[in-house]
Parts: sequence; C-alpha cells; structure tokens
Amino acid sequence: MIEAYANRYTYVLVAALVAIGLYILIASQNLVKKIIGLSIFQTGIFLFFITAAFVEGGSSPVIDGEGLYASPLPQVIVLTAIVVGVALTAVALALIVRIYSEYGTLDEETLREVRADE
Amino acid sequence: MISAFGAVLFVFILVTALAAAVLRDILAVIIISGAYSLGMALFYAFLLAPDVAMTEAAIGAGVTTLLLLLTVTRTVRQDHNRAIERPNVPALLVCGGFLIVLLMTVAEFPVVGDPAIAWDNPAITQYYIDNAYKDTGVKNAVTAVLAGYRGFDTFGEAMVVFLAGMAALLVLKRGVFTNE
Amino acid sequence: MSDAEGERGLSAYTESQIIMTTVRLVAPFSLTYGLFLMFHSADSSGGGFQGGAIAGATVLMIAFAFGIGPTRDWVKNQTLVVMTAGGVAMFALIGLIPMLFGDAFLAHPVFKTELGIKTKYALEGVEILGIAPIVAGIVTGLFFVIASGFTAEEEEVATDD
Amino acid sequence: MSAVTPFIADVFLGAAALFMVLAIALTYRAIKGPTTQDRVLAVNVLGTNTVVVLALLAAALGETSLLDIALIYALLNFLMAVAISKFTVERGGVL
Amino acid sequence: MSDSLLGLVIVLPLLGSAVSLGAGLIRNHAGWWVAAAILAVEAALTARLAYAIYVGGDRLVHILGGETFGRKEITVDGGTTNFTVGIELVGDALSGLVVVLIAAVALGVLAYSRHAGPRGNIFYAVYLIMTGGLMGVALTGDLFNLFVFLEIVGLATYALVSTGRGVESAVASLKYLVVGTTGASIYLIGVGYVFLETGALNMVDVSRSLAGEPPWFDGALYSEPLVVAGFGFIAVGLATKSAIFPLHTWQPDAYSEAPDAVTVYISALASTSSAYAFARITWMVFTPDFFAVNRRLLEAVLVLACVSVVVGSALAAMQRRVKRVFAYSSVAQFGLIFAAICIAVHPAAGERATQFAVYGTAVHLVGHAVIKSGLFAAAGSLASGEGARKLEEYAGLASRRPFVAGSMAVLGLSLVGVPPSVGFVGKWYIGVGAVNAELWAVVAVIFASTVLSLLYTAQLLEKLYFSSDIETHPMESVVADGGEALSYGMAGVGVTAAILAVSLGFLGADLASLLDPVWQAVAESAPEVTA
Amino acid sequence: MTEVVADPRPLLAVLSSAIAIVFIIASHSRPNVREGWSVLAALTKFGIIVSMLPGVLDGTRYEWSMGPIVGGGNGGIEFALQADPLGMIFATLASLLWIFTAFYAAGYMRGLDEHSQTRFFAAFAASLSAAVGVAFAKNLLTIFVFYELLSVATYPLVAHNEDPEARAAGRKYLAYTFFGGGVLVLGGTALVFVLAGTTTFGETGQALANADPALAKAAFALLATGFGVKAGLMPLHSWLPDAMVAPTPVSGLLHAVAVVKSGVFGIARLVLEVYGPGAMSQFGLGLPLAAVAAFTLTAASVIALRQDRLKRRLAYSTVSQLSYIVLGLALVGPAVSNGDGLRFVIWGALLHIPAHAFMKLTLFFCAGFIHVETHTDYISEMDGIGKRMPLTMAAFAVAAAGMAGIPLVAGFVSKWFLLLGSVQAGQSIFAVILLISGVLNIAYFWPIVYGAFFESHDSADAKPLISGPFGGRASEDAVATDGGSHAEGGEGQGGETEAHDDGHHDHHGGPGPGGWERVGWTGQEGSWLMLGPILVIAAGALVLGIVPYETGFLELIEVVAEEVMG
Repeated sequence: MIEAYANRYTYVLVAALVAIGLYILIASQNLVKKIIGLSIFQTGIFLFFITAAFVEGGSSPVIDGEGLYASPLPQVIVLTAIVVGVALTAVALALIVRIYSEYGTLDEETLREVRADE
Repeated sequence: MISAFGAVLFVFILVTALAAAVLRDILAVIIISGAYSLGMALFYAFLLAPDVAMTEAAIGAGVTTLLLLLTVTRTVRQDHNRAIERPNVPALLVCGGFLIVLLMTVAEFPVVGDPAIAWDNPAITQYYIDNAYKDTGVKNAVTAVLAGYRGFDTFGEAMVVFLAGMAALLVLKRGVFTNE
Repeated sequence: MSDAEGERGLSAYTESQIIMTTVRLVAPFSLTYGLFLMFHSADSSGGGFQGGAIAGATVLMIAFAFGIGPTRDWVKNQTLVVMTAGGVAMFALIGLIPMLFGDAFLAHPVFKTELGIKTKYALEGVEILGIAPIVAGIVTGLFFVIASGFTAEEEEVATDD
Repeated sequence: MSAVTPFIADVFLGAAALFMVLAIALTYRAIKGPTTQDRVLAVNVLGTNTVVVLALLAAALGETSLLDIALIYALLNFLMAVAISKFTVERGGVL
Repeated sequence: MSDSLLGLVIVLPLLGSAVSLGAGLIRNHAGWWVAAAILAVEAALTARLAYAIYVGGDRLVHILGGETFGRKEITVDGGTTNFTVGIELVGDALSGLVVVLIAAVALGVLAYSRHAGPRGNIFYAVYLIMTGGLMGVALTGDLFNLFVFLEIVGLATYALVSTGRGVESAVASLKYLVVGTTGASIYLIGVGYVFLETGALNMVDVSRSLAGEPPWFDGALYSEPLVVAGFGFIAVGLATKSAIFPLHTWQPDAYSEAPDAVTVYISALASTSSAYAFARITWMVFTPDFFAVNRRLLEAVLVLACVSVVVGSALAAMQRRVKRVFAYSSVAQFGLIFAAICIAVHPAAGERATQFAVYGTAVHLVGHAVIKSGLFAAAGSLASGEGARKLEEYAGLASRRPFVAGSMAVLGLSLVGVPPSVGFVGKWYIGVGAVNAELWAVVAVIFASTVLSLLYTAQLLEKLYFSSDIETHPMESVVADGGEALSYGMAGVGVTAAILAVSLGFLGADLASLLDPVWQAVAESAPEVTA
Repeated sequence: MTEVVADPRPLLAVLSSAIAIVFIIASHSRPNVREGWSVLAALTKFGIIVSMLPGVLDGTRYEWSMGPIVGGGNGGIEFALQADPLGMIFATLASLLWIFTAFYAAGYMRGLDEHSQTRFFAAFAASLSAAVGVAFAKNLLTIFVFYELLSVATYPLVAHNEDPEARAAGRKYLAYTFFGGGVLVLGGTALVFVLAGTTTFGETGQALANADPALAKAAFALLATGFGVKAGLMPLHSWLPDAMVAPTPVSGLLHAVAVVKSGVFGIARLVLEVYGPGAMSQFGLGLPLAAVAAFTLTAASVIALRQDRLKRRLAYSTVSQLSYIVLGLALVGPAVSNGDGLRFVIWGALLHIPAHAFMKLTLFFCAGFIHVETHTDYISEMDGIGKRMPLTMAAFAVAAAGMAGIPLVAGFVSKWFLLLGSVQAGQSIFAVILLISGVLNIAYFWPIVYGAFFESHDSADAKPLISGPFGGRASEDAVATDGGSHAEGGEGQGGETEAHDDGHHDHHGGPGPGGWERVGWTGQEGSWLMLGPILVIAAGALVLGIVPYETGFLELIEVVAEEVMG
C-alpha cells in the first residue's frame, strides 16, 4: 500500500495541495488569504497535469531527434491555466481594494457585521 | 521510485503550503506564498516542464506577489496577539473528506513517469513528438502545440489576460490605466 | 495610514539610493532578457507569456525604485492601450488572414503555401506581436490601476462621463 | 541524453537535495521570523538557493533551458526582496 | 464556406472589444455604438449559420488551424482510427439554438442599456468579450477549450456584476468569483481525470475512446474509477456554474446587486451556457451507455436537481426584494433543466423518453432565458421608473405602468407554465419525458413545480394589480431616484420578451422538431450529432 | 354518419369576445360604449354558435386546427377546436346566458358604481372566450390550455374588490385551480398521451382499455380530481364559497355557469369520450366517483341549510347540484350493461347542466338585485321582502321550485331522468340519495320564499336551523308558537338579528324601521336593466322545464347519447 503511494508521490502532493487550498479558501477570515488559498488550490491541479506529462528518464519537450520526451499537451494546458489563474487573482485583488476602500476592513467577520446593520 | 530530491521538494512544498494555511499575519502569508511559488517552479523544472516553470517563476515572483503586496500596503496592520489561526473544524472536515476522495483515486493513477503505460492512448502525444517539427518548423514542441495545434486556446488565453485588465479598470471604476 | 493625499500617487516617497542604482543596473538586463524569451520561443523554452511578464516586471521594478508618480507619468495610458488593443488586433489579424484564403482561422501553414512565409514565423508572430504586448501592457496596467486604489468620487469617471 | 555520466548526475542530484534541506530550514525562519526583516532575508536567501538548485538540476538532467529559469529567478528575486523591504521600512511609503 | 462562420462568430466580438477600447482614445462615448455595430453584424452571421445548420441540415465542423492541425489517420496493430490534434468548432442542431439565443439576447440588452445601463467604453469592451466567450462555450468541441471559454464568461460576469452602484456589488462579485473559480477548477480536475484515462481532449475522440473503439483500448472504459470520478467532478463544476441548489449561494447576491442591464444579460445567458455545456458533455461525451453502467451516479445528480427545484421555489417565495425572488427562481428552473438532461440519458428511459427529454431541455433552456431576461428587464424598468425594488413597493403599480406590469404578468404566468407560453411547452416535454421513463418521483416534482413557481408569481401579480397603492405612493408618481425615468428601450425589452414567450408557446412543435437529429444521436449513443 | 368539415367558425366563436377585450379597453372612458361592446360580443358569439347548431344536429363536425402545438409521438398534438354535440351544449348555454348577464352586469356595476369597471368587463369577456374554448376543445391538451386560461381570466374577477378579504379569496382560488389544472390535469394528460399516443377525444378509449390497468386508473384519478377541483367535489370545493366575495354577476355567470361547468364538462369529456363507458366499467371507475359525488351532494346541502348569507347558501347549493351531474356521469360505468338505463343517466346528467345553469343564475341575479336595491345579504333580514320586490321574489320562487325538482320547471326533468337511470342501472341507493337531497333542497329554499311573501318583518317565526350548532334555536325565551306578533317576540326577533353566528360587522342592510314599504307588481322595485334579465332567465327555466326537446338542448343530448352508446 505504502509502496503504491510512494511511487505516486506527486499525485499525493496534488491531493494535499488541493485539500489545503480548499481549507484556506473556506476557513480563512482575511479576504487576501482566501485568494492565496484559491491560487494554491489551482497550482495543485496544475501539478496533476504536469506529473501526467512527466516521463522518467525522458527530456523536456524541445525535440531534437529521437528519444524519450515528456508529453507537450498537458504542459500547454497548464500554461494556459496558470495565466487564467493569474488573471482571476488580479481581478479578485482589484475587488478587494474596492471593498477595503469602502469598509476599511479585510476581515470577513467584521465585513458581515458592517453589512448586516446597513 | 521517489528520488531523494523529489522527497525533499515534496516536504518543502507541503511545509510552505501548511504555513500559508496556518499563519495569521497577512504579510507573512504573502511572503510564504512567494516561497511556495518558488518551490512549485522547482517542481515543474524537476518534472521536465521548463516552459511551465518559467511561467510560474515570471508570473509567480514577478506579478502575483507584487500585486498581493500592493493590495496589502493600503490596509492597516492589526497587531495580532496570536500568530496561529484558530482551526475551523467544519472546514477541516470538508477538506479532509475531499482529501480522502482524492487519495482513493490516486491508487488508480499510472506510476509517476512510467513511460510504458504513461499513455493508454499513444496516438496523440506520440504524434506531437514525431510531427511537431515537420508541421510547424519549431523545435520546442510546447510552443508548437501552444501557438500551432491549439492556437485557439492561446487566443482564448490572450483574451483572458486582456479581459483581466479591462475587469480591473471596470471594478475600480477607472477610465484609464494611468492618468494621461 | 497614509492614504492618497491630493494627487493619486501615494504619499511622500522616500528616495533610496541603493535601490535606485541597482535598478538602474538590472533593469536593462531584465528587459533584454524578456525580449530574448519572446523572440526565442521557437528553439528553447520561453514564449510570449514569460517574455511579456518579465518586461512588465521590469517596469514594476522601475516603479518600485523611482516611485509610482513619476513612473505613472512616464508610462502614458495611450501606450498601454495601444499595446493591449494592438496585441489583440494583431493576434486576430494573423488568425484571420488564412480565412481570406479560404482556410480555417489560425491556419498558419497557409502563410507558407500562399505567402511564402515559413509557418515558424507565423507561430512566432503570434507569440511576439500578439501575446507579448498584451501581457506586458496588462501587467503594467494592472499594477498602476491597483496601486492607485479606489476613490469614491471617481465613481462616475469610468461609467458615466 | 544528459551531458554528464550517471554517477555525476546522482552527485549533483544529491547536492540539490541537500540545498533543498537548507531551503526547508530557511522556510522555518521565514515562518517563525518574529520581525518582517527576518522574513525578507529568508526569502532572499531562498531565492538565491533556488538559483543554485536549478543550476544543479540543469547539469544533472542535461536540460539547458533550466538555466533560463535560474536567470529569471536571479533577476526577479531581487525585485521581490526590494518590494517586501520597502514595504516594511516606512509603513506604506513604498511607492 | 459556411463552416468558417463558426470561427467568425466567436472572433468578431473579441476583436470588437479591442476596437471598443481603442475607440475610447478618440471619443469617450463610442462604446455603445461600436457594440451595436459589432452585434448587428454578429446577428447576421448567426442567422446565416442557423440557416446553414437547420435548413441546410448539415453538421458544420470548423477545424481551427486547417488540415495540418486537424484530423489525422493512424493505424495501430491493424485497426485504423482517426483523431484530431487541434481544436474543432462544432455547429450542430444543439449548439445552433444556443448561438441564436445569445445573438438575440445580446442585441436586446443593448436596447435596454442604451438609456438605463452603465456606459463607458470599458463596459462595452467587457460586454463584447462576454458575448464572444458565450459563443465559444456554445460552439467549441474541445473539453479544455470549453474550460477557457467558461473562464472568459466567468471573468466577464464578475467584472460586469461589479459595475453596480454601491460597494455591495463588489462584495457580491468577489463571492461569485471565489465560488465560480472553485467550480471551474473542479471542472478542470474532471477533465484531467478523463484526459488521463483516454488521452484525448476532443469531445468526439473522448466519446469514442470511452466506448473503447480505438484498438489500443481493450473494451469500454465506463467502469474505470477514474472516468466515473471524472464525470463526478465535471458535474459538480458545471452545477456550481449554473447555480444548482447546494452550490447556488453566489447567484442571488450577484443578480440583485448587479445593474439591471447586466442582470438581464447574465440571467439569460451565464447559467444557460454552463447548463448547455453539461447537456452536451452528458449526452455526447458520456452517452447513455456510460450511465447504463453507473446508474447510481446519475440518480444522485437527478436527486440534486429535484431538490434544487423545490428549495429554489421555496426560497424564492420568502424573498422581499423582487430581483432576489427571480434569482432564486432561476435556481429552481435550472434544477428542472438538469433533471431533464439526466432523464434523457437515464437507463430506464426508452427512445420516446429520450426524445421528449431532449426536446424539453432545449425548449426550456431557450424559453427560460427569454422569460427570465424579460422579467428582469421589467423589474429593472419598474425600479428605475418607479423606484420600486421591494415587493411592498410594487403595490398598485399596474395602474401607473400598465405595459411594464402587463409584460411582467404575462412572463410570470409563462414561468408558472400557463399553456400558450414557452414555459408550458418546456415543462410539458420534460413531464412527458419523465412519464415515459416512469420516474414517478421526478414526475411529481416536475408537475408540482407549477404550484411551487405559483408561490412567488401570485404574490407579485396580487401586489401589482389587486393591492391599492394609496398607502405606499401617496404623492403623485415623482420619479424616486432622480431623473432616471423609464425609457422606451427599457420597457420595450420586457414587452418583446413577453410577446416572444407567448409566440414561442404556439411554435412549440416546430421549435422541438429542430432538435430531432440531437435526440436520435442521443438514443443511439452516437458521439456526434449527424444532422 | 358524422363527417368532419374544416370551418373557421369555432375559432371565431372563441375569438369574438377576445377581440372585444381590445375594444372594451379602448373605450374605457365612455361606459355606455364599453357596455355596448360587451353586449355586441355576446350577441355575435351566440349568433356564430347557433349558426352551427343545425349542422351539428344532423351530424357534421365543424373543425379548426392550428397544427401541432407540441411535437413528438405520431405527429404530436394539435391545437384544435371542434364543434361536436357535447361541446355545443356548453357553448350555447354559456353564450346565451352571457347576453343577459352583460345587461345585468352593466346595471349591477352602475348600481354600486364599482371601481375599475373596464378591467371587470375585459376579464369577463376573456373568461367567456376561455369557457367556449373549453367547450370546443378537440383534445385533452387544448382543453387544458383553455382550462388554465379560464383560471387566469377569472382571477381578476374574484379579487375585484381589492380588499384583504378579496385578495385572500383570490389567492385561495388561484392555489386550488392551478393545483387542479397545472398539476393534476397536466399530469393526467401526459399519462394519457404516453399510454394512448394521442389525446383526441373519442380515440383514446380503446387504447386505454388495453393499457396497464394501474396506470389507466392513475390517469383517471388524476384527471377526475383535476377537473373535480373546478367541479367543486367535496374535499376540494372550499374555494367556491369564498369566491362569493366577488360581485354577483361574477358569482352568477362564472361560479354557477362557466367556471364550475367547465369542471363538470371536463369530467363529461373524460367519462364519455376519453375513457368511454366500456373502459369505465372495465376498470370499475364509476363507483368511487359516484360515492364522492353522493357524499358531496348530501354534505353540501346540509351545510347550505346553515348558511345565513344568501350568496353562501346558493354557493353550497351549487356545489351540491354539480354533484348531481357528476353522479349521473359516474353512473355511466355501472349502467353500461343496461341499454336505456345508460341513456337515461346520460340524459339526466347532461340536461342538468343547462337546467341548473338557468335556475342558479336566476337565484344569483335575484340575490344581486336585492343587494343593489336594499343592501341586505342575510336571509334572516329578508322576511317580508316580497312586498318590496314582488317580481324578483316571484322569479326566485320559480327557480327555487325548479331546484327542488317540482314539475314544470327545468330541474324536475333532469332529476327525473337521473332517478330513472339510476334505478334501471340497479344502483337504487343513489336514487334514494337523490330523493333525500331533493328534500334538503326544499328545506333550504322554502323558508326564504315563505318568509318573503307570507311573513312581515316583525312577525316572522324563528328560523330553526340558522344559528344553533346542531340545528334548533337555543334561545332562552319561549318561541312564539302561534305565529302571532307579540311584543317581546319582536324584540327577541330584533335581538336575533344582531346575534348572527358569523357576526357581520358593518351590517346596515335589512328593512327600514316600519318594515318593507309596499311596491306594486308592475316593476317599480328597481332598474329594468337588472329586473329584465332575471325575468327572462326565469322564463327560460320554465320553458326548459316544459319543452326541453324543442329548446334544442335535449335534442343535442340525444345525439350525444346515441354516439356514446353507438
């Protein structure tokens, strides 16, 4: 059992990162920390794709002649997904700046109280 | 089998991720998330994905951390009496459940880096490696697939970046990026 | 907390000689390296995104060193808009040209068969003329927009002017 | 496929693993660091450490493109350190 | 030639957004005109496309990147099979309907936002990108490309929602961003699992690989745990995007805080596009054979959908603000659509049940978009014309705004399912499909949804028509919030939606007959809709 | 012998009042023109329908179809109208009575100068077009379309007064009718469509007969309950008495003729054409429906006894009379073996539709007229009103006699056939129930008539069943046995008027201090706009009672019976 998980250690890391990212997303009070949790959650998924592309003893997908290469397709997917993730983080931060300028707090609890008595 | 470097890198990333979850002071968390993105870039490099590692490095260190800092510069720093956040039990249960579901499926995955059955479907991946240079004249297969075969994805991606800029302007109700 | 007095930039910015000299030294290198990555995506890893991001990061570096106010005035909004909108237009154009010849959108081999331009250059054209300016423009633009924050009275600037 | 003999590759990988252990120690300082300056220093050293590890990996795996990443980190690491440090000095007088 | 239309229809609005931003340098108010011009051309292209699909009767495939990046032949140990290395855009009977809907609603909302909506070039640039993204979701034939376009639509929606007046809209937009991105990432995990198992991303190739056609697979992969988990993640991701019950928390805030023009647009198209994506993936990629093996998984989604119908309606009846009432009603109606999608592929469903469920999904998808956008337009008109946002403030409004109140009444009744309306036709098809499949519990929920949706509609009608307005509007109808009077464009959208809802009600049979190739393909578990 | 002729007239019949709505709204500022439009629409509608009568009698079916409104199955389901004998009965009845109701409504609304009359008349026209639509529907789906439109069109009428009580009644009305229509009838239609592949009337009987019995029974149960809601079957009837809060023309034409009859008409279609006697007896569906109808019959009559408000008593009487029709239709199942038993049962049931319509409309119009002229709503205050409104009370007496089944008035003929049919069908228990309810009818109508003519305000004896919880007055003072007028009896009497069990507050009705002033028989008691229709419809009831065949209704019913039995 352990040996099966050992030689799939990256997938275990993927599962761990996704879980930690989700935990930060749900549990943290600070809005900026939520966004960081979101980006950790996404990088976990990217690692899943990259490990799927990895070939033991191969080389990176710059093709020069025969040989064992890592597969380029998942890496393209991750490239696009990273940029999408950054775009989302940037927009989220813009939203947080606007919320802060109005309510003066980044803490979700105080935010809820302030909005409740509005 | 897991290599020494892989194991240590595994621990490093796990430690930084847990630290980001646990710390309460937002600036510390941002710094730790910078370190986390360093580790991820290393892992991508180790898993033979230099393009991705480069993107993670450039965007992780160059853009995200700075934007996070910018957002935080404008906020007041509450002096926290406690460095560690209180664990939120219901969230812990949800994420623990999610983790177990994922771990159950991990056993089904092919072994890391196993070239033999790395692909049940050799058609597509093998095709890129054999014909990328013939079709596009580009040696770097990732760029060939990125801009050539799946050019439309990249078009969508460029639109997402463009949209992020527009969205930031719209959210902060600005007409222009910088004052004329 | 010091917030934006009159002008939109942040408060009195303290000069720091060390950072300014280092940045004056490093900035050209990082900009050229960014351009290298853009132009060199065919043979080695790199590409429009990474190159654009590093070029954007260079401008950020300068802003950190010389303060946001002066950098904001140095970087005209017009250049950013031209870079981003121009990048999108170029990308769409490179994609649409093959459609004029009856082939599909983004059919780069058509450049070779019809116009004699090697497909490789079309691919690189997409990366350099298309993606890199967008990413560079947007990274810088985002930085300035978020740095300037949100002030309520600007409410009507974007939407109703 | 890698320029060096397998044995040398293993030595480089071993060295890289050791540097990563150093990196973990640095993260302890980055987490614990009572003041922000400690964290800034920790991240700075971490950056340079990554450059070294990348160089070792490039040599071990024979991947020249890893050196490009090392170069990026060399440049941007300075930027991250500057940003964090300026932030801590004057409380917002960053820009 | 006509298959290049598919590419043009997506690229044109995206290019238009760059033009709109560029135009900002010259004239500040060019945004609306640029959008109007681009979307007019877009509508013409869509009409031509719909003509080619439905009248020409052929399945348009646009391989992006031409032949070299298109379909390839490969022979492995005797068996030859073809697969695609690039991305395909597919215009068939199913996507044609959604494309026409998007073009129509996009133009309609422009009429609304001419007077009421937010202005500025940036707004219309993002508006055009969202239209392009929606077209992409409708037409793409590639699982990852669908993720990219879902993100474009999502990001544009977060930006548009945040253009609301107060800061409330920013809080709602952030909440929507966090939940929406998590949903999209879960969808990406699902795509990753399926990709790891089949190695393909193109919907037709994945469907064929799951069926085990290519020689290197030994038999169908339907019972593989990875594929089952993959479908689970895809379903959860898309359910979050369409606000199905447990994952709907973002929708009420987003719809009620966004400006009225934006609410009309996203209520009609944002959730509709992800529901359409779920339909295409469930029908074409996983096909009924997959659900014959994993019956319990499908029943779980079915239960989720039925619960969503009941809870959505109950919550809608409890709301005080009118826009929140309609937001929760959307949760209920999309529960109905997801139930119909599941019935079509249910192992117990015979060919007849699949036929009706497919009819029901398509008609209700289009019908609900028309009805809900009309309702939000009418609510917006009353809000800006009379300053009435809460249910109590609606007392006696019918006498002051007969046309807008009239259109709201007609649309409300068609939402309930009063016969000559498109709401009834959709509900009828789904109901008959469920009866054919003998899923009695689902039948009960579908027909009970009439009374459930009556809960909140009757409140509205009673307030509008039969409560005297003396106690709430003593003074003459002074426009409450300063000068934002009601323009003809705003009232016009509501009225046209009402007329459309009733006329589509009469065209129920022809609207459904457009879907014949789709249900035949689903019945035979074919990977593609041979038009 | 029946041949189908494509003809736009059924559509024109339905649309004539729909088009009138536009004109009614257009002429909202000039009341006379507006009322003119209503009357004109009523006349054209009646004219179109009657023009089809001879053709339908000798076997031609006028049909109009818009093509399939819903696809699937073999060719989908058409949105089609067909003028067949059964449909003609209901359509002629509704349009004929609408002519007089239009006049009556104009008088009523002007008498009380009600608010928003335009909306009232527009909704009235809309509900009439929906009612004729229900009559001429060719298949289950079209009847469902008009069934729902009828609910929507009548809702503004129920909630017309715009006060909390009217709103509550409107809400209850919508809930019941939409539950009945939207959920049950739609579910039943879907089930029938799935089982039989088509929903056209007359073609589904055979397919349903050999369908899976459980599903066929379920479909019947769904459709019967769905239509039963509007037909006022007992557990689902409580919306009807509450809807009495609406203006009287609405309670009259709609809640006695159009809306409730559409429910009963739906059951008629269901029993005679969707299932047909064969399937009915095969699955034994008749008896349970008959049992429900019988229960409603008696219970409603008992409750009617105890209602002091005249309109609520008439509402409960409607509930019970409708169950006569449902009982007659339900007996079609058990009577299928016995030839003329079946014929009589069908005759009785279908004839009771027009009979009850004429009589009940007269009663409601009288109630309305009394309310307009003297603002009295409570029976206990109506003693001696015959002096004040002799002609009205005479018409009331005629109609009440008919309801009780006294010969020469319409009610007797249909009840007679029902009795004959149930005896011959071997279900004599229902004949007994019919007789009991006849007695109960007398019990709750006769005191009103007697009180009006033979008593004066101060010497009326106690109404035994009005306020005691289980009947009988528990008042402490001695009851004046000899009917003579003595002082304390009067006060006692006076005292009673305040202690009404349902405590109506601003109760300003009732006779003046000196009792009702005497008005001659020559019609000075109120405006002719209302008195005219009352007398005409009362005369109609008499004509229907004396010569049912010549009025065309019985002739139509015979054609229907032949078709069903043929």
